[in-house]
Parts: sequence; C-alpha cells; structure tokens
Amino acid sequence: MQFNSATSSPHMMRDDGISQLMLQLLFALTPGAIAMFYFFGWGVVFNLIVAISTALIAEAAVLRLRQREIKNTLLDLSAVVTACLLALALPPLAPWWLTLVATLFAILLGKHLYGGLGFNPFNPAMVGYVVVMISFPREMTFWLLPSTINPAALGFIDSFNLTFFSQLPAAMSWDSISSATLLDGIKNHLSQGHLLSSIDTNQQLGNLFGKLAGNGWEWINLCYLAGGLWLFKNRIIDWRIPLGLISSLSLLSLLFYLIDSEQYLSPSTHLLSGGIMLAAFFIATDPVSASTTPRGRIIFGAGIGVFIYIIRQWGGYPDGIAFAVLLMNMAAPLIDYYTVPAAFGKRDQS
Amino acid sequence: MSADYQKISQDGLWTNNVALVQLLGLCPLLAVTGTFINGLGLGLATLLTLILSNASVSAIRHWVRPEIRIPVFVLIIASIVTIIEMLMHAWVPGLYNILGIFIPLIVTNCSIIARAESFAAKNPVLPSVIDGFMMGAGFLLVLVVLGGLRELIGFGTLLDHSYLMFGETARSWTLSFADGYRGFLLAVLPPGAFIGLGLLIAGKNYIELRKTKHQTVKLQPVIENSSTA
Amino acid sequence: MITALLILSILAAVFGLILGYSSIRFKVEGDPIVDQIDAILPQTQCGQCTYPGCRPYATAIANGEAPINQCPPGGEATILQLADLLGVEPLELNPENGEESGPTVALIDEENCIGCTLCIQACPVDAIFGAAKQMHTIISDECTGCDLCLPPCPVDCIDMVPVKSETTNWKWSMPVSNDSTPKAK
Amino acid sequence: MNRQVLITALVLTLFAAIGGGLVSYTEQSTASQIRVNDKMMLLHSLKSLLPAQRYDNDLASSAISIAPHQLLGTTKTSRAYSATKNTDTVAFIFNVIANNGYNGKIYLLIGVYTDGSIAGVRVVRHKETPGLGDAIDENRSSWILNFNQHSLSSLTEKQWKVKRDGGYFDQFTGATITPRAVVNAVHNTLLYYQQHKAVLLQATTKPVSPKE
Amino acid sequence: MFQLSHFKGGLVLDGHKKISTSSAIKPAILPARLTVPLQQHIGHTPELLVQLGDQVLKGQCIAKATDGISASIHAPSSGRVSAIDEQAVAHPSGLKALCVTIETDGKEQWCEPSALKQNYRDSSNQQLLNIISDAGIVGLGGATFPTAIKLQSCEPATINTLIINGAECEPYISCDDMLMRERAKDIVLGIQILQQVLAAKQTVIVVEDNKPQAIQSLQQALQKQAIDNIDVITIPTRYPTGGEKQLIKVVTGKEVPANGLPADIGILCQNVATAYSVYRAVYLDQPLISRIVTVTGDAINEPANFEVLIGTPMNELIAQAGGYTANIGGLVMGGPMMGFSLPNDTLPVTKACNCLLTRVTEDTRQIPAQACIRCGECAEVCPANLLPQQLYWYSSSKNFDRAQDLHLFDCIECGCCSAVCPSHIPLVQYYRFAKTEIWAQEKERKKSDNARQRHEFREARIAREKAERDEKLRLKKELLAKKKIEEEGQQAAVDPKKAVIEAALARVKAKKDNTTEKPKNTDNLTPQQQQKIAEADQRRQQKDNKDEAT
Repeated sequence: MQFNSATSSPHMMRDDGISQLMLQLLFALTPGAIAMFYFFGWGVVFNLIVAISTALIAEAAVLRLRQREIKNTLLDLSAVVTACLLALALPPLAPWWLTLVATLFAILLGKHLYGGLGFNPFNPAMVGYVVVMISFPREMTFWLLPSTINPAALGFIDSFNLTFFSQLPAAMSWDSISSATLLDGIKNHLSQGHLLSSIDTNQQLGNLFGKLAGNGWEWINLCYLAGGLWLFKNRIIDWRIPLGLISSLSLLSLLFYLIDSEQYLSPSTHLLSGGIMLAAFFIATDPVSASTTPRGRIIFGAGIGVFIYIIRQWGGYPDGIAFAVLLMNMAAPLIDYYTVPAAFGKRDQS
Repeated sequence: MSADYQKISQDGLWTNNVALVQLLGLCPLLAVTGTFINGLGLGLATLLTLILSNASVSAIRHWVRPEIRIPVFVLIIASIVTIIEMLMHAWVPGLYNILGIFIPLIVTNCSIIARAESFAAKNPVLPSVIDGFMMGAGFLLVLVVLGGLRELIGFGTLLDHSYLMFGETARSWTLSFADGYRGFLLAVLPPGAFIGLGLLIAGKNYIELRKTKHQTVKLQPVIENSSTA
Repeated sequence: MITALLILSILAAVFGLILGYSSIRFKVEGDPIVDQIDAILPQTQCGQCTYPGCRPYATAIANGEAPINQCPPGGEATILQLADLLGVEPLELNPENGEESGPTVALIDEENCIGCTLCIQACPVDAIFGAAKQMHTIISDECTGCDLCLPPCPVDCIDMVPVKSETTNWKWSMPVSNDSTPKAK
Repeated sequence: MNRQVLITALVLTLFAAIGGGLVSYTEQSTASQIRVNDKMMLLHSLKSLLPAQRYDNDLASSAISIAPHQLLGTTKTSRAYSATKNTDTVAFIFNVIANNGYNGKIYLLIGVYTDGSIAGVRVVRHKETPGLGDAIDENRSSWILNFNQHSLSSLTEKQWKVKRDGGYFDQFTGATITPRAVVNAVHNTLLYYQQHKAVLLQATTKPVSPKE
Repeated sequence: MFQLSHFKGGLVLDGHKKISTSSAIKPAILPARLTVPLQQHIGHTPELLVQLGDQVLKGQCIAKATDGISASIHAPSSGRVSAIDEQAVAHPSGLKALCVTIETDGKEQWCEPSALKQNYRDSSNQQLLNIISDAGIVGLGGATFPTAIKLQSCEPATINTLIINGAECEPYISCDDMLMRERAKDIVLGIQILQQVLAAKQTVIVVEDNKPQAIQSLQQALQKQAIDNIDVITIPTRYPTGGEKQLIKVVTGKEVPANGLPADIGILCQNVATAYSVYRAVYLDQPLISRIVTVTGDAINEPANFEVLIGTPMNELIAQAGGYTANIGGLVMGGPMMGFSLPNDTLPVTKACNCLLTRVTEDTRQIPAQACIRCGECAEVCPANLLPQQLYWYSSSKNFDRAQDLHLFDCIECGCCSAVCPSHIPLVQYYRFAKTEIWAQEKERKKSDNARQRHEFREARIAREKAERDEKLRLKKELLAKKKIEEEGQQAAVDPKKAVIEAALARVKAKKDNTTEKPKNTDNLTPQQQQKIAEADQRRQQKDNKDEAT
C-alpha cells in the first residue's frame, strides 16, 4: 500500500489555530468594552463599528493588492483584534474619520507594509493611535465625563450625530460635552502649581477622581484586569509582560509617591487610570511585536511601564501608553538578542 | 558625446537619483520639506552648490594629489556653501531664517562630496557641470515633490509662504484646496517626511518594475519572429 | 579678517604636511579581502564567471570589476555569503553565466576512452589520472563538476552525472512555505 | 620625499587661502545687507504690534534695557522698544517669557500703550503642541488678537483668566494650559508696566544708546 | 534515594498505550523473504560477508562491523541469499540502500554456537564486549548507536550511575512496556552484565508512572533474585522524558553539558530492550536478529506487540495484526512525535523499528501553515530550552550562522514545538532542513578547500614544468648555436633535411618504447585514491586482456 509521506514529524498538531486565539482575546476584551460603553456611552460602540469594518475592508483590499489569499487571512481575526484595541483606546467622541484614519494606518502602515501578520515590528493598533494622536491632537481630547457623574450624558441619536456628522446637540458646546480625562486634569492641576491634596477642593477634579483612580476608569481597568487574568488562565498570554509592566509602573510610582505625595500620584491611581490594564494584558502582550525570550518579556514589560511613567509624569502628553509600547517594540529585537536563554546543558558554561 | 550627456541627465534625474536611489542628503531632505517653498529653497541652494563644486573640483582635478583630495574637496565645498549662505542671508532673509541650520549643513550633504569624488574628479569641466546640474535638479525635484505633498496633505495648501522667496507679489500665489480642512499634522511632522519619502521611493520602484515588465513583454514577439523566420 | 585667513592657511599647511607624511609612511600593500572572497567561492575553477578561475574572479570582485552574481556552481548560497561579506545587496544569479544545478561529477565511459590525455590537461584540480593511450579515470571525490573536461574530449566519452543521492547525503527539504514566509535576506 | 610632502602642504594651503579669501570677500560685501536684513526682521515684528500711524520713530533703534523681572518672566536683562510720535512716547514693546507653557517657555512680544492698554501681542517662539496649543500663533488663529485694547481697567483682576478658570478669555478646545500661560503673561506685563511706568517714561526721555 | 528533578518544557500527552497492551507479545510469522538492510545503525556500513546464492543459517553473521563506529548484521533465519542489491528502506528520504535478501527455508536452523560458553561472571570485560559487539547490538531506544562502542568509549570505572531507560515517553509505543512486563527477569540479567562491564556504582531502572505493571514485574524480578544494587524509579509521565539528557536531568538533577556525553558526568544510559538483547547475546548466544515491534494506531484492526525478525516486510506484520481499517491514511515508523512517515508498507523492519503507527485519514490531512505570530508557546515547551521560533526564522531565511548561534544543534527534534504551534508551522522540518543543509555546506566547504589546494598545486606544477621546459629549450638553443659554429667550421656534408627526419623518427621510436609512461600527478595521494587507482588499473588490465582475447 502506498502512502503520502511528505510530512515530517511530529504527526500530532493542535486542532485550534490563530483564529481561536484571537477569538478568546476578543472574548476577554468584552467586559472592559462593556464597562467603557457603560461609562462613556454610544460613542464607544460607534468607534468599534467603524474600526472593525474599516480594518476588514482595508485588510481585504491590501491582501488583494499583494496577491495573497484573502478569506483565511481575514478569518484569522487579527485585524479585528487590532481594530478593537484601537477603538477602545480612542476617545469615545472621536469623529468617524478619526477612527477610520487610525485604523487605516494601523492596518496599512502598521501591519501590511511590513509584510502582514507576524512580520510587523510595531503594534499596529498603537501605530494607528500614535498617527492620529500627533495628527489630530484636538480630536484626541474628545473624552467626556463618565456617565455616573455626567449631567449631560449623550443619548444614541446625539452620539450618532456627533460621531458621524460632527453635529453638536442643540444648545450644547464642545466645552460643555467634552471633559479632560483624569490624567489630563491632574496634569493641568499640577502645572498650575496646585498640590494633589487640593484635588478634593477642586470641584471638577474632585468629581472626576472617584474612589480610587478616577470615576469610571477604575471599573473599566478592573474589567480589563479580569479579562486579562482569564486570558492568562487559558494560557493565551504570557504572564511575564503584564507582570513586568505593572510592577515597574507600581515601583516607580511608589518611589516618587513616597518622595512627595503632593506632586506624584499614588501607584493605585497610576495603575487603574488611563488604559494601563488594557495595555498590560492586551496591547503589550501582542506577541508579534513583543520580545520573545522569557527574560526578555519581563524586561520588555518593565520598559513599557517605565516609559509610561516618564511620559505621564514629565512628557507632553497626559498618557504615554502608545509611545511606550512603540518604543519598546523598537527595542524588542535587541532585548531578544541579549536574553537568549541558556540552552539545555549550557548553563554552567559562559 | 550627446549620448553621454543624455546618460548623465538620466542618471541624475532618475536612475541614480540622489535622494531616491542613493539615499544621500536625507537629513536636510527630511527636515526642511514641510512646505513646497522650503523644499524649493534648499533644493536651489543645493543645486547651486553642486554645480559650483563640481565645476571647481573638475577644474583643479589634475593638480590635487590623492592624499589631500578629500580635504581640498571639503574646503572647496565649505567655501561655496558659506558664500551661498551669506548671499541668501543678504538677499532672501525670510527663507534663510526658515531653512536656518540646513544651509550650512549642505556642506555635510554626502551627495555633494560623492559627486565630487565619483564624477567631477574624473571628468572634464563641462560634463561635471552638467552632472552637478542634473544631480542637483534630481534632488531639487524630490525636495519639491515631497515638500508639495506634505504641504498639501498637512495643511491643504500649496505654495504657501512663497513671498519668502519671491517677494511680496507672491503672497497671492498660495493655493488653498479644501476649505475647513483640518490639516493632517503627521504629514508635516518628521514621521510624515519618512513615510512620504518611503512612498516616493516605492513609487519610483513601482514605475521601474512596470517598465522592465513592459520591456520583457515587448521582447517576446521579436524572439518569436526570429525563430519563425 | 587677515588673522582668520592666516590661521586657516597655517592649519591647512600643518595638516597638509601631516597628510603628505602619512601617505608615505602608512602605505598599505596587499588586499586581504581577496582571500576572504576566495574562501567563499566553491573552487570548481570552472570559469563560468568568465574569469579563468575562482581566485581571479575573487580579485575582480574585490576590485569592484565584477558583480557577485556570476558563480552558478555556488548559486544562491554563495551570493548571499558574498553579499554579507561585502555589505552589498544580494543579486539574482546572472543567467548569462549559467544556471544553478545540483552537484555533478564527471564520469568517463571507459569503453570509449582512447587515452588522449586531453581531459587530463583540462582538469583544473588534477582529478583525472591516466596516461597516453590508456584509459583515464575520474577521481570522483576530487571532481568539482566544472565541465571543463567535456569540450576537449575527441570521442565524447565523458558525461556529467548528478552526484548520487544516498541516505547518507540526503537532505531534508525546506517545507513548502506559506506565502508570507520571508524570503532570504 | 620631503619635496612631495612640502608640495602637498603647499597645495592644501593654497586652496585654504583661496577659499578663505573668497569667503571673507563675500562676507565683507554682504555684511551691510545682512545687518539691514536683521533690522528689517525685527522691525517687521515690532511693526505688526502697532498701527503705523501711531508712531514715527525708528522702533528698532529705540531699544532700552530692562532688568530681569519676575512679572516679565525674564531672568536676564531684556530689551524693550519705545514708540514715539513727535517725541512723545506712545507705547512700549516688551520681550516677555511665559514660563508655564505646556511644553516649556513661550516667547512673546507685548506692546503696551502708555495709557496701560494692550497694543498687540505676538508669539515669537514656542514649542506648544502642534494643532492644539499653537493656536496662540497669529498664523494659526486670531485668538491672540483678543488682547488688543484691553487693560487692567477694562477687565477686572478675576477676568484676566481663561473661561475655564472663570475669566474673560477663551481657551481652545482641549488645551487650557497654553492660553492660560499667555493670558497670565499678558496680565503680568500690564502689572509690570503699571509698577514701572514712571521709570520707563523717564528712561525714554533721555537719549538712550540703541546698542545697550 | 533519588531526589527527582524535572526538565524545563515538555508536554503531557495522551498515551494511547492501552490500545496495544491488552494482549501478550505475539511471535510474528516467518516470512518467505527477509530483506536485511546493511545500514541499520549510526556509523559505517559493515562489510558484506556473503555472496549471492550462499546458504545462510539463522544467526550467521552476514556483514561484519568495520573499524570505528559500526555494527554487524546477522541472518534472521536460515535460507538462501537470493539478492544483494539496492532496495527501498525505511528512511525519511524513501531512498534505496544496499540490502541482503534471504529466501527462508522455514527450518530456522541455528548456526554453530560460538566457542565461548561459560558463566559471564568468569568472562573478562573484553570478552563480554566482544560478545556484545559480535551480536550486532545497537541502542534500541531509537538512536541505534552500536552498544559495544558506547560501552567501550567511557573510561573504566568512571560511571557512577547506570540508567536503564524504560521511560518510553512517546504515545502509542508499548514495546518496552510489554518487554518489561513479560521478560523482566531477562532484562535484569542483561543489566547485571552491563553493570559488570561498566563497574557502575549504582544502577537504576527508570519507568514512567503510566506503566504500573511493568514497574511491578521489574520489582518482583529483582526481589526474586534478591538483587539489591538495582533500583526501580518511577517518574512522572511527561514527553520527552525518554530523551537521554532529559531522563538524566529528571533522575539526577544534572544537565549533560551541551556537546558533551552523559559519560562526562559519570552517567550511562541504556534502553531496557538493549539490556534484554545483551542478555540474549551472552546467555543464549543469540545475536540481535529480532525485536519487539508495536503495531498500533487508530487504523489497525488488532493492535498488539510482536516479536519480529529483522527484515520482515511490514505489510506481512500488518496483516498479522488484522490488517488496516477502512480509513487508513498513513503509516509511521516510530511514535507520533518523532517517527517518520513511510511511503509504502513493503519496507523491511529494522533494528530501529520500535513501532508501526497506523493513522486514520482525518489525522493525515495537512493543516496549512499560517504566519508565525511569535506567541512563544514553542519556547515554553522546548525541553532543550531553545527559542524555536527564532530558529525557524533563521532556518527559513537560510541564515544558518545565526541559527547555529542559537544552538540549532542542541535541538533534539522532539516535536513539542510543532505540536503546540497555533500556526501549524512544521518547525521540526525546518530544523532538519537547516541541519542537513549545514552538514552539506560543511562538506562542500571541505571539498572546496581541497579543490583550491589541488588547483594551486597544479598551477605551481605547470609553472614549474614550464620553467623546466624553457630552461631545456634555452640549453638546446645554446647547444645548437655551438653546433652550428662547429658545423660551419666543419663544412658539413650531411644533408640537413635528412637529419631532421631521422631525428623525428628517433623521437617516435623512443616514445613507442616508452608507452608505459608513468601517469602524471600521482604524488601526494591518499590511500583511498591509491586504492581507486589500483582498481582502475585492474579494470584497465581486464580491458587489455579482453582486447587481447578478441
């Protein structure tokens, strides 16, 4: 009897593939996304819709242009994951074209210019984010107060008009709808020479601050944390990168907090405000652009934490996750080069 | 001889373009091409430098010993650039202020010493001048195209600030395209320069690729004819 | 103004003296790069590169007179190594020089050999032995598969045969790659 | 061998001398034009602060030295220019630094009429976020013109702030720090003028060497 | 006694062993034709001892081990040598190799027992090693390294621990398991011989905890014979614990240095089946002519273990195991993790063949590989602590230097990385490709160095010869000039034309006399080349003879 013998061992392969991994990743994102929706309204949903559809169309188009197989590549869902991460990072009131431009840049410049999935040195979502961050700084401030304390929360129709037609609801101005995020607010507060302890007396900031780390934000981050832990439990992500990121950020913020608690935010505020948990468990762990060696992953995560703290504290932008991730993406090959683990039997040798 | 000049021109403008193929002089290229006029200004300055330096290097090529070749070339180029800088400061101060440090930096533009080394030092004056002109023109072209592109995408205008170079009458030259265009800052910022240059290079390669494909297709029937004949 | 000019001139004079002296004192002879290139070439001495042997080709590459893509026996691997060594972009093998084929060895049809010794004189690596009027034999371990012995043979009794594939020299093939696998850099 | 070395040195010297000579010749022949240009540049920006009919002196040559002062944000001696009409002083133009911009210092030229109202404000140099904080630049928006004519008497102490802080002036959407810094700097300049009015007026009545 | 350790990585796999352990080891039928490949081990091909048409007896040595690393081959049964030629063998390449085909006569007639017939305890180590060597025993765990060589290679009395590997970590395979269950006593006897040869201080039999019956029967055998210097150690089931280096790490906590041997740290490993073969050789005077083969998988009707003669065609074995089920899709020799798939089932069973794994069609379909997303799962499971995806990256881009920097050659090809890859990239094949490519390049490099030397030598020789010729010519000219002067003096009467013709004739004659001119370039030859020359001379002689005859 003749057989087809073209295959090499092993003759056992896992049944699931990349798309299942991505699906689980998307699943883990849902609690955070729902929390975002709860606190920031329909804008989040519109962002997601615009980003996902743009991503899929752009990916299909570029695959066609590159004469690659389209259907299976689209089905690996990596473009959808990129789109979701990006949409959740953008401000909820972002106009549709902002999300579109960001997603286009993420897929075209961040992913396919480098050869598509697996070959992009930078996290595509963060590439897209940074492009719009430096191009449209005004629109990137279109955050709003969390619904729990927002007297002017927008309904579906108002959000729709705002996102797609840039129409403000009657009798409302931009300044009455949009609001600085907590980190931005605190940065302003400090730059005016105020002390952190005076936050409570500042009517607006005090309101924003909530219990722990910003009204709404603390819950969103806890949801992302839960999703991330679930991913870790299912062995979808490596624990080293989140650990490195969270510990370096905590350590740095604790250090400065202990030095001067009036000028530097507490570790808990740092960890649970902005997109830290999203970054730690979903963005920094993108395996393609991260370091791959075990030690390298800890360094990679820690580096992101350090850069986030530096940019938050002394940089020009209120939050620095995207820049921090991209900077460490750049360093990943170098880190890999110097952290090759000792092969079996090489431990005693130099 | 005319074929030679044709080759020199083709080299400078396209096949061996300083910016798109040799990738030389990228520092000023990327830094000043925020607008069309900036690109034009630096391009003209570089073009002038290239012509003059090629001419003088070629003229003195027989008298310079190899061991001091480079210092002499650098001296010549530095002198020319300094003179051009002073002239610009005197006559187009607005542009001078914008281009700032990049005019003296022309000295370190590798394309100039590269042309001096690889062409002017081996050829008579006239071809050298032509070569300088064509290389400079090729560089100028890229500067202008990139500047124009970035200005167009970044601000939605073209030829803005022309008055810096052409005087007050040029104030009205500014072309504005979409009203209420918010601007796409990335294009104006340094990353935009890199992306823009990358796209230009890709575009050039694409055209070349098309050309060679076209040629092979064209060649086919000729071979067939010969075989059937 | 005059002082500036003077200082410039004096500086130039001093550096001119230093340069003039150095150019005589530190003259470099010889070119080690040729050896490195030669070490990469497959040493078939076949002349397909249009040079009379591997070393002349290596010298030509080192002098910038020849591109790195003229060695069919070395093929892609050699071109990659050369590109790596010289820091240049790898090129496709120039089809004018021939095609990359698997390793071959010469085989003399001993029935037909008339013992003319012409092939012995052609062999660049002395891999054929035999004497006049006697049958010649290829030392297949030494044969580089250069084809140079084919043209001189008056009775066409030499064949180039592919090196026999055995379980001992068999190579695993690269898996059929999916389309996004990177090409060799 | 020695001859060769000498020739080498000689050739290089020759080229250095020729190159240097050419450069110095150009320098001499363009020096005056360059000086004129620099002055024109300064004049141009000064002129933009004051309507031309309000003064008749050469603004660029009217510089007076101002000691560093906290209200002007200066730490070194700075220059101010006085505009006169028919030998009467009509306005002063101050070099002011707003130290608390979003990305560092913002350099301003602020023109103040002798009656204590603002003639004009211009940003000379800044590093504010492009597209956001750079709306203080006249080229980007007309926001900076809002200061014209205002004085310590036209607006109260509380009104010399951005709207978000309960003041009179707009901030631009998304950016509060930059306009806040500029408003603050303008306000401080008016305060400075108020305190030093007498000294300043006195200084201009005496001939002041423009070089100081 | 032993503090068990663990190695990094590895996988817990579904064993599938029960499929083939329900029945005892069955003796396989004697096939009509046995095809015995000469190369069944790592090392040199042994020297053939028989000729076409020879009658051979069971156990008769048909190919003798050469010097160096090699192993002898014996006739598995009595019969007639019907062919000595190239036959398809079980090798990933599917290529042919030299085989001896024996038509069996069914008599199973053993050859004469060897002279040595005494208690092994009275034998010297050398005698025992000779027996093991003569019996053609090789490592039966899969590596097929000649056992005698392995035993000889370590310095006397340097082995602290002899580890008998009964881990058998690959799924499906159960031949060692069954052997331990049924022939524990013989295994222990074999181990004692190994102990004596090595003078090992301590000996352990290591078995994975998914083979409780094997452990039990081993312990019983030890108790029954009251042996207290051999211990049975149970270790957790984890693939690839059966790998020599991984096993050592688990048992002793020590890591065998890379590029080193277990003997370097005072340890030697032998497979249980090897120990059993040693017993057979020493006690029963039977060379290695059969082995236990697990015939199993999801596409066979009656999976079981068989005691099979080497050279038995696989399809006959399959038939004895009830034949394939309808959805047969492939046949693998070895386990699912490291075995290789066979192009057909008519190939002969060899010493390396521990398992024939049948696979159903659904399992054999190819999952197309996707792009590597660098998830790092492969690095997690790599028992050699390598970075598989970087190795893949460099192997696929043929950047072999970098691959070697990342310790490509420490890869044991266990297949864990491929098995967990979510992109289904055939990683192991990339490593195998890179390894064989590097070996080939190394060979190529040596050859080109050699060619360069020979070329330079030739150039030098030609230059020298030219110089000599020129010198001769110069001398001749001088001589002629002298002669001319003389001749002019003599006013010669001889016709110069005639002289020239005469000279030419003389030259031709001289050449004729000198037909057996010595071949050129015969200096500096290696013995191999000289041998070839001799062979060629012989052929030449034959040809001449033939010419004469005709």
